[in-house]
Amino acid sequence: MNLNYEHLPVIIVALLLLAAFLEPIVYRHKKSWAAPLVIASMAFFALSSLYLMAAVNYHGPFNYYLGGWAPPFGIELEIDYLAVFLLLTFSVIGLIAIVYGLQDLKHGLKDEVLGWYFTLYLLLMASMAGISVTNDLFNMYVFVEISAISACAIISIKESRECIEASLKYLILSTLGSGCILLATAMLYMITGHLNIGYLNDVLPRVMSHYPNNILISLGFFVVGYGVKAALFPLHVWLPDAHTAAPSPSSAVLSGLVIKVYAAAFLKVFLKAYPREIFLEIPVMEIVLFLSVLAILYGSIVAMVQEDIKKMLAYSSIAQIGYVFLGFSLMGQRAVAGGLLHIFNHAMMKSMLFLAAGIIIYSTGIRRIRDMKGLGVKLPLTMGAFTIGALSMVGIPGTNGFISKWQLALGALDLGRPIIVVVILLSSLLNCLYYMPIVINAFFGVKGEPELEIGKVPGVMLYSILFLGFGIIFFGIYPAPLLAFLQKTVTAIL
Amino acid sequence: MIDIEVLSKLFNNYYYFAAIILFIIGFHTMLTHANLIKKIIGMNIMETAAFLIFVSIGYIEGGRAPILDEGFDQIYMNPLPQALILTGIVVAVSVTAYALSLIIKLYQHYGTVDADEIARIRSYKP
Amino acid sequence: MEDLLVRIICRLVVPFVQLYGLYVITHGHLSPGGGFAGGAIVGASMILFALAFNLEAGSRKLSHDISLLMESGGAIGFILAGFVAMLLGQNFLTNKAAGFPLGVPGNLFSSGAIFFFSVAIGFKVGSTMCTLFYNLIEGSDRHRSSE
Amino acid sequence: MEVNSLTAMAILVLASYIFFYLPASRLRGVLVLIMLGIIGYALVATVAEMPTFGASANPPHNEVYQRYLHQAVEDTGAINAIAAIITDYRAFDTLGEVTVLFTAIAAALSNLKAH
Repeated sequence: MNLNYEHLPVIIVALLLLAAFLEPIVYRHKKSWAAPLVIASMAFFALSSLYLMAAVNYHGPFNYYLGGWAPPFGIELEIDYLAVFLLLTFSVIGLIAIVYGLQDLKHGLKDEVLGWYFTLYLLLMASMAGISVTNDLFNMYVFVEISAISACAIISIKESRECIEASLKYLILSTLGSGCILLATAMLYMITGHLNIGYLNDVLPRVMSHYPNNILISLGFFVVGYGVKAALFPLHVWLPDAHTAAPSPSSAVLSGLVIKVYAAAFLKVFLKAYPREIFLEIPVMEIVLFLSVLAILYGSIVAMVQEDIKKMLAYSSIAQIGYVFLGFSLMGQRAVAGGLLHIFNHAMMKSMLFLAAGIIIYSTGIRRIRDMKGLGVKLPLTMGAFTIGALSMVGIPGTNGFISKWQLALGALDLGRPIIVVVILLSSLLNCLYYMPIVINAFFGVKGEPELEIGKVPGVMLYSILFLGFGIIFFGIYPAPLLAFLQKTVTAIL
Repeated sequence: MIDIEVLSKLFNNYYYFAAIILFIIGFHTMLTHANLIKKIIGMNIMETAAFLIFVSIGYIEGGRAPILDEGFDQIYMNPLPQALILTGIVVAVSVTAYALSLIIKLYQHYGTVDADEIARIRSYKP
Repeated sequence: MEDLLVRIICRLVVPFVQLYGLYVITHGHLSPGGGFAGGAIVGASMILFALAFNLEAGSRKLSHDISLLMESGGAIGFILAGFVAMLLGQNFLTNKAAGFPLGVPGNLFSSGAIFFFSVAIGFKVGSTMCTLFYNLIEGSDRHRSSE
Repeated sequence: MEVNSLTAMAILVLASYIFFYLPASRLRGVLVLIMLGIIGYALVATVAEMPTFGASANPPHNEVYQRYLHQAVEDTGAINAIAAIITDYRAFDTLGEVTVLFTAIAAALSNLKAH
């Protein structure tokens, strides 16, 4: 028996699945063990991701053959720098969100569905881990489906009719996306005979001249498929409703992680499976770039006119996913690193903002931005954390939002596209216009009408957002190790 | 523009051609019909089209089903697409089941399965 | 629906359907079929039973607790079998190299872990089919009775 | 048939935008038809270029296919090559598939019970 760290990625996925399968039985027979089980699995996920990151950083990337079958025959997991980076992001934010959620969900969900919520949450995490590590297109499709269903389900679990409607809309659109992904996979399999990403990369240049249309169509369908799921600008229509209606921990995870995992899958497919010369002939990345610029501007502008705080945050997510795609579609070293860094940073800031909004809703019941005047006195720590998040969204130096925007701007300048820098600056200005009034009103606004009833905020909820706020500042001041790691990541990809 | 060569190619690839037509039909149903059940049916048609195109990749003229009890001198179909589509079908079934459960609940809340009607009810604020 | 003929025929047919489903599950590695097809047949037999009689009779045959256990059990069995290979020093889900006895190809008890996987999948699919059916029907029934 | 699928793709992207913002009307119906027509044209042009249906020299019938047919019995002991693939060569997919079923159950039950 030799269990070394190479088994760890598959153990992560399998143990999360195992915990998810056990959860309904445990919840039915031994209710008090359900929450510790989910926390323990997520903690294991986080710790082993950390260990895996250290191991990969030290020993270099490695591959894992499931069932012992080498790539063209079996499924291969590729644990490279990108995969461990994603794993770490998902596990840490996921752990914090569920620790927070234990309190919030007891209050927001019916007792009998809480066990199912844990199950779905673990399934979502397992599928995201699977998408990060797999190196096989069809396997990725299967995991994408798991995460699509479970992401819809953690919205519809809340007892309100808006949730069902938002969830159905999300489900229909994301199934449309899955259909497109499957068709694109079929197109690639038809002309290459492989599903492994590495083999596709080898074979595609040879068949490119014989079947150009297949490649074109597959590119188009991949963009649409992953674009729908990641809420790239014109395909984002499901996002505001879904992220607004969901319970707060779900919103944090959906906005912070789930749309990012599809962006990462997009990166994997486009930069690892397709050879680079295809993008010289087919300007698909230019289109994605154009769409992401539109996304940044559109999301920021629409967020300004929202009244509901969660809806505002949701629209802001559309803008932020635009940054991620902006970085990827520029295809320069520093730009892709900036996009990846923004996945991590935005996961932290947006989860924190959603969780802070959750605390506000939990303790006061306020959802409208206008009613938040004077809230800074009542909930100083929450609003303080919110302020850190807002500053980071705007991109004030000293917060991590600044670092990723700076990287993206430098990456754009490397490739001689100063117009992108203008877009980033403009969007920061717009962010400032809608985040700052909330902060200013909360601390300096005149206390309005009748006194607010402030419920007690559970400590766990507060500590989790403070922890994230600390992370934002920490990675804003000391980003060097992360940047060095990402430098390695993009060197391996490009 | 359309020459005889292209037409004969289309005729030879009739499975793919049919799959494409199904895909367009499914897409159209999914996007234009307001009835949610019909949307789900369109979704299934679309996925079926993708399955059809995938599984017909594995077809070989004159091949047998890949049950390997007759020795290796036979021509067998490619088993990989069939195995993959088995997975795909189960995925489609799961999505359909969940979507139908959502529609049941939606019907209980709104009394209709028409998306436009639901939007109208939602925008109506007394 | 209170139709004697339907009920008698259903009582006659259901055992054979289930037997056939079990046959398809256990012969998955020898003939067309396997866990998914066989599981679907077994699940369909339960659905047929619930359609011919009524929901209560159906759920008496397969209570919620048991079906919940079967749901999870099939999937857990699958993963645990994968871990067994890992404990034997091979990769996850390894079959031959991990030392599962392959037997003589063509026999019923051959092909090592594949037989076990088929059975686990069959359990899972069968119980999933009838659980989904019962719950969807119950979900819409509850509505009708509340009106 | 020359086709610029990028136009088709761009239209696909724009199409979804329009579908969700235009109210149901005749205009929307016409726009949908036009856009699906363009997508259909691109797909049909692709079909005209695909490997011939059923030919044994097509790219998918490569060494992977040979291995699955010639060594499946030896590797896995299963006579049914499809069973060999779904439960041995690509068993991880099947684990995912079982999980999808479980997810559907969990999703449907949680939704039905929550309301």
